[in-house]
Amino acid sequence: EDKKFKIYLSLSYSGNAWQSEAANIVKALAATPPYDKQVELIEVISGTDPQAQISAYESMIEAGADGIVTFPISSTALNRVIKRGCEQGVKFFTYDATVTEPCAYNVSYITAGFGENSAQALVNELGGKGKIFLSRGVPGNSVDKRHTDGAMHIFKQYPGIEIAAEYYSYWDDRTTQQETAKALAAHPDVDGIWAQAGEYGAIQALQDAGTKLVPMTGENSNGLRLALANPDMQAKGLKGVSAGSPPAQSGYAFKLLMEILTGKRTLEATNIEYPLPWVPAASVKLCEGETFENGCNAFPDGKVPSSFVTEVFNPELLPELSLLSALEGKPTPGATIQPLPAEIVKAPNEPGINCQNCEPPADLYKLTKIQPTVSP
Amino acid sequence: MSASAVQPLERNGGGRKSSWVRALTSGAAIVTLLYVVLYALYAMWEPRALSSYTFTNLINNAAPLAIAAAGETLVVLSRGFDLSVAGVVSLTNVFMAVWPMEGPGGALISLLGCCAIGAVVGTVNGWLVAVLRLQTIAATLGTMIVCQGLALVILDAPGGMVADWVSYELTGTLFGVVPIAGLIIAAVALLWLVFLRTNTGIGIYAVGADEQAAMLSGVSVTRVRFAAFVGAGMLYGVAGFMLSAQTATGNPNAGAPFLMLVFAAVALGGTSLSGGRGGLIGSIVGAGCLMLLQKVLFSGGVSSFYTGIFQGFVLILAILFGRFMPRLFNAGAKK
Amino acid sequence: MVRDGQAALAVRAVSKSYGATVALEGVDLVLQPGEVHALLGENGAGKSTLVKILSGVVRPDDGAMTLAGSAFQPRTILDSRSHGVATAFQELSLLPNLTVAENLMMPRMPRGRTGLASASAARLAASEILRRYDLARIDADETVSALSLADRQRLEIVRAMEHATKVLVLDEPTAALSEVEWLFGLVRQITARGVAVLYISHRLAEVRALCSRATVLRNGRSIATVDLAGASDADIFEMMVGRAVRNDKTPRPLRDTAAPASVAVAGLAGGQLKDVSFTLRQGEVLAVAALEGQGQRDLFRILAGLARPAAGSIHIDGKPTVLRNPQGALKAGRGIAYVPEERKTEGILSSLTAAGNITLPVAGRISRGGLVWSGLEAKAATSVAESVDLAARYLSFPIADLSGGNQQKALLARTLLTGAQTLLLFDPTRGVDVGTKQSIYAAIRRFADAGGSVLFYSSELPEVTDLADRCMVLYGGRILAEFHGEELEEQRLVGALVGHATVPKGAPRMAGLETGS
Amino acid sequence: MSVSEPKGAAFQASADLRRGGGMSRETTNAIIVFGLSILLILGSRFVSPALGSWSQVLTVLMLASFLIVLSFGQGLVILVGGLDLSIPAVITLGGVLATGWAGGGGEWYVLPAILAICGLVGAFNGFGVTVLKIPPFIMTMATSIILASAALGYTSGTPRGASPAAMTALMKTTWIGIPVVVYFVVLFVLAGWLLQSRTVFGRKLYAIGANDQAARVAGVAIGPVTTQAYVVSAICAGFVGMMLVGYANGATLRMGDNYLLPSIAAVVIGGSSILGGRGSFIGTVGGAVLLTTLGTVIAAIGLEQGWRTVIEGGIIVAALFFMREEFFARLRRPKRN
Ligand SMILES: Nc1ncnc2c1ncn2[C@@H]1O[C@H](COP(=O)(O)OP(=O)(O)OP(=O)(O)O)[C@@H](O)[C@H]1O
Ligand SMILES: Nc1ncnc2c1ncn2[C@@H]1O[C@H](COP(=O)(O)OP(=O)(O)OP(=O)(O)O)[C@@H](O)[C@H]1O
Ligand SMILES: O[C@@H]1[C@@H](O)[C@H](O)OC[C@H]1O
Ligand SMILES: [Mg+2]
Ligand SMILES: [Mg+2]
Repeated sequence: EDKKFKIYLSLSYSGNAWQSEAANIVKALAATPPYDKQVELIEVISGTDPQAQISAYESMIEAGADGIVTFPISSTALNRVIKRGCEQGVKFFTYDATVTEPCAYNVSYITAGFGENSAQALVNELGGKGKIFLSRGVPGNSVDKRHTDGAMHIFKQYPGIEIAAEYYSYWDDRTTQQETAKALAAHPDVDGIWAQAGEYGAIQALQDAGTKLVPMTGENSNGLRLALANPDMQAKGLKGVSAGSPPAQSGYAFKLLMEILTGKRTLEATNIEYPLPWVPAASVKLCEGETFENGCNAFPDGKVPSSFVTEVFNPELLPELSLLSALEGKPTPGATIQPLPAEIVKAPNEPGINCQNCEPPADLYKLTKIQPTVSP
Repeated sequence: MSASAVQPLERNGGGRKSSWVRALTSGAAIVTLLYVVLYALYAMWEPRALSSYTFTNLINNAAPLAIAAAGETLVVLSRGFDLSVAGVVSLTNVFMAVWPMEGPGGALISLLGCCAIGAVVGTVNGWLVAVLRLQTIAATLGTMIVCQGLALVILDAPGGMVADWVSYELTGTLFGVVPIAGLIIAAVALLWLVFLRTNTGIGIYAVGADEQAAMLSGVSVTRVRFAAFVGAGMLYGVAGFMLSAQTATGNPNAGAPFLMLVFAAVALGGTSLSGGRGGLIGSIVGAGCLMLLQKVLFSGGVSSFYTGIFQGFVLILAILFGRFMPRLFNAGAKK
Repeated sequence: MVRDGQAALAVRAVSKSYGATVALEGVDLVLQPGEVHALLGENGAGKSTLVKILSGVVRPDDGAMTLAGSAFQPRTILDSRSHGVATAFQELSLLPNLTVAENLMMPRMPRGRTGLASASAARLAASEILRRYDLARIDADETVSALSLADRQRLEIVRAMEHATKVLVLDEPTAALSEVEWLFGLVRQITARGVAVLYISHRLAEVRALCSRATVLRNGRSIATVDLAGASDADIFEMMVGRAVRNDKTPRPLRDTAAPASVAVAGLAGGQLKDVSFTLRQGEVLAVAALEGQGQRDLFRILAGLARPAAGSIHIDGKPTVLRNPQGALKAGRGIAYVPEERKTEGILSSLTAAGNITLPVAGRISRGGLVWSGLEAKAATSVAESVDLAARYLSFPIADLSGGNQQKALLARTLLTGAQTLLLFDPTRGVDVGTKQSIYAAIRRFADAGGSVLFYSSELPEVTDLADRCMVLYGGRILAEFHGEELEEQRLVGALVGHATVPKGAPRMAGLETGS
Repeated sequence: MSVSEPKGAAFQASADLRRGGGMSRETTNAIIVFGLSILLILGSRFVSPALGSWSQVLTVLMLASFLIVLSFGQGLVILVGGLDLSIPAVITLGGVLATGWAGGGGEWYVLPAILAICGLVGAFNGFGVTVLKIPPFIMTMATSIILASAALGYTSGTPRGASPAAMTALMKTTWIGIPVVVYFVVLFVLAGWLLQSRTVFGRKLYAIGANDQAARVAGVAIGPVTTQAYVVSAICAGFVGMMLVGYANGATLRMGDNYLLPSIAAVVIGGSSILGGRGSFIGTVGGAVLLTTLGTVIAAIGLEQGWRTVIEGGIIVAALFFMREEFFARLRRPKRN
């Protein structure tokens, strides 16, 4: 039993904190006993070009991959090669972003309703009326569309909510800051901001523009969490929720793959929902150590950059991880791999996201984290 | 004493002989040699590289870029930069995914549709550049952005389905060995060889070398520029068509990665980015090299963090290689 | 006066302005079938502009033209060609990256059996044309950029002749040619067929040998049309310039043969150049005379730092020197500056002003506190522009808008301004008008008198005899003969040029047999 | 006889404008781009009543500052007939090193040292282009790929640290109600304009771009001067990396990605020739301001993204149309009777 499983970690691109943290988590797990003896992990980065990722998958299949853990750059363009890989016995596990090819396992929070829940939170904070900005992700991207569709489902119910500006921030702090600054030039009287990743840039843009802060929702950057908990900023008007895409998804995907390969679990290809992190301002709690313990969910200033995405841990699913794993891909000293809980949460069908010609459930945008406190 | 004893410090750039030889000289031949070398490396590290399956994949993968680079070559030869390639590829990809047409007949209509989209964009470019005399790079930046916008209007997120016939037949093989995509590339190359032997084809070289002298030689600069842009647009359309066959779905951003890569392919293929020298076949093989390089680095086991470093240096070395090979040939021939 | 109806071509009151510059104003010109008609005028008089109007490249603002009696308004070059009017342009219009055959066929290639352009058909047709024009030695498959400037000029002429069935326009066709018999023969043939030829040249002797009548342009206006037989050089000159002949030719004092050497080369070889040794002294004007392709181009390029010698040594002001590049040459010893053979590719910087072109090598000198001041620039440029007769108003123009001759003057001015004490001038007065030539000669002499050294090549023998203290004849890459003082006569030079010490019978006549003034 | 120009001879019309020196044409061009920007700002009131205000102008200047600095370097490289595609990677390099080495405070020499390193990257580009004679497009693209890869390896994906104090001060403080960076931009534009249009170095760049062979004959040291243009470009890009770090308080590996096309677009829209030898920095600044203004206005239009993009592209083409040389030739051509 000395033949190691050949597992590829296929990134589309690397370069923002989120992507490297997700990759580091997989690397750290693969180096944690007993996986360190069972796995040969090879990382491949192929850029934002689907053609390059197709070519990379092909090479991996050819090289005899047992499994591929991947952040797919496109939800549809890779289907063909994935199918070919499945036919050769390769297991595909996507994390965060998904593909519509049914033979792949998608592990993602996308179906967990980030858009609608965060939108409702914002509406609640605004008392059901006000001018807001939508700071979106990458134009023409299915994840961005899902988030925004969910949010718009809520906003549309409130005639008092006016979308003053809607711009694309490419899930990047700097771009968010610049685009928000532009929008502020046209609408200095904005009342709230609904943002996807890069949200910390929106706070900085508000600070650049003047003294006023407004209620906002965004994803999981350490910067947002610290800001939400900061009394000065609260005094200036900042309230809101931090939710969104957790890099820890990659670790869950990788462990599932390993359990299947090592025969600890049998599971047909399916869509698996990763829980949506949900941290309202009141729940922000600083961690003293290197992991999420005692319900802490943010790190003190200086320990990590503000763009650091905090949701790298999951005490139930990924107890093996520490800050060192997320930042450098190193295993936590002394840790060993713990089994996953037996049951998984199946994700609902979302056409174009995790299935091709499927019907979405009737309650697609149902709220799970928050309830309306104002009526339309 | 040899007549070449004086080494001019500045090279005037190699000229070209007849239109026949033009297609085969320097650029294309050298980049082909480079391709062979890369393939040999690939085969050395990955024995399966020699299988028809792998080869077909490789061709399928390279076809869209190769055809787009072929189109770009037309504009570059006439001394221009055409950024609209990214827009047209996105637009045609979205067109293929939103309005799939089944069967060979449907495929033909789709192909014509893609060409028509490319031709319309090319005509607008031609008008902006040849008639209004805007700078090519600026004018086509504008049309690229417009096309990207239209692609987003038609399809606001990846999705749609390309017709099965297109996505299966065009990525398959003929008699189990000849990749269909390869045949389409060959058809483009053949068309080029024909075009090269038309007045407009030669006119492109003339305009690219010296627009004013071309005009004084009786070449209709306007017509030639139009032809270059329209031809290029149509080839981008074909590239979008082939990309759709490969990915089987639509993506409003599908063309974005092509923007830089086509120019790399063109330059690698030996076409001068300042016009008048080079050819389309070189660009096709240049695109092949770029795609093959990824495979070589993968099979060579280069660590992912550092693949970029290798890619960069290989790019530089490839150009140097292209520079020194002809000198070696010449030196050999002189003896 | 002849009626337009009988004329091959009649131009009436044609005007053309470029912005504020009036290039042509009310120009009249009548060409008779079969005549060779000269168009004379100073640099910038408007000759080339008229040529462009006749060719359909530029549309006049005003005026009318008739061709064999019917209205003639060419819209494009093909349009005028289709009417039988064809032009060999001053700034050649060949495509350097295409073959001789393709250039000759442009813009329509002959088709082969497939209906496509056929390289072999083009080659065949081109070879046939070349043969008819006595140029069989030029390979139709050769790329034009590989041809010498003179051969390119010939090709330009041939291409025009092929299409000229009514009017042939030759704009300074001999600027790069050192032998003119070939051209004269062809012109006589074509006029014998009744084609009218409009001939532009600054070489008056050439004009007298070939043309019967001349129209003189001055400042864009047609001053007169004269019978050349009845007009003296002085008359013509006065019509061109509007003032009397200036004869400032002064006999040169004999040179000090013991003056220190500026440039001394020994055993120099490279390109066509085989084994050349000579010394150029301070205060000396040394000419190189040669037929085309005898190595003169390589000699100049090596000394300018543009090419590396294959063998031999170069001493600059007494020190052995390796000339790596032109800025190295500028700094070597007391400095070497170069006026290149090809104005368009190696000479002018077309998007810069004339002043910017002139002051480029001395940009450091016109700057104060790190900044270039336009006042200083204008002053520097004006100071040298005067010595080459370049009107000051041209200095602020983009140099591409200057006439060919004025561009040449600017390039000469530039070398003078560098302060280099050795000048390498390759055909320095190419395209420069008769009046200005004398000024340039004077400037060169003043330069030498002040201790400078000049090495120049000229395609015109009179220029050699007028200007040089000494002349070396290059033949087959070697110095075949050397003449100085009294020996410097055209007849002797001609013999040496073709490789003989004495004049053989039937040696080609040399260009521009004008005897100065 | 008709007085219109034949189509085939349009170069003729373009020559008309160069009358009286290249500068005047370039100045007109610059006036046009700025004029269009101002029109756009004023016209944007129709899009949103808050637009067209002084604070919008400040926002635009602040946001345009990155592009202005970048396109100065890009403009010099384009002026010599090259192109610098390594800009995104060098921005990242500057940003990553600034946060990594000088984050939060740092010694006084760290920032200049980082700029010097960026300069070395430029020298590498220049070496490839002038000595190895690699086409600029390929050379700088290769540098970009190499550098991006190296930065990824160096940071293992996660740049750490915070903005150096000096950069925070530059980007985040105001003086008499105006952001300090706006003063900086004004000085930078002045210095850049002088460097490009009024120094010997600038002269040489124009000469090389106009005709490198002829410039060489005229004694310009093509290799070193060209290399210097690439060095300046890299230093500008590195500095923008630091500015971005000061602006957003942190670096990421993809922070430069969205600046390549705009840096080229600003130069070309500002009236420079992509083939080199022609253009002015003032025009480029106008191009950068126009593009940024367009961004602010477009963001405020209430249409879906696709249509907004279409409008953006359309406005760029329209702006080019109004800046055509022929357009002005016609306006300026003296009326003849
Ligand atoms: N494109 C142009 N733009 C502006 N001015 C021009 C242009 N072309 C020519 N000119 C000007 O028109 C005038 C006539 O020039 P032209 O070239 O016809 O002179 P020329 O008689 O041929 O002189 P040369 O003997 O030097 O060739 C000159 O003043 C010249 O500067
Ligand atoms: N009106 C004109 N009359 C005579 N010659 C001209 C005229 N306009 C341009 N030329 C000549 O044509 C050549 C090229 O001119 P132009 O300025 O149009 O080219 P350019 O701007 O350098 O263009 P490119 O960059 O495409 O080479 C110049 O060398 C100039 O001598
Ligand atoms: O899910 C998204 C993730 O893919 C991206 O990288 O960051 C933003 C998230 O919303
Ligand atoms: Mg002339
Ligand atoms: Mg030019």
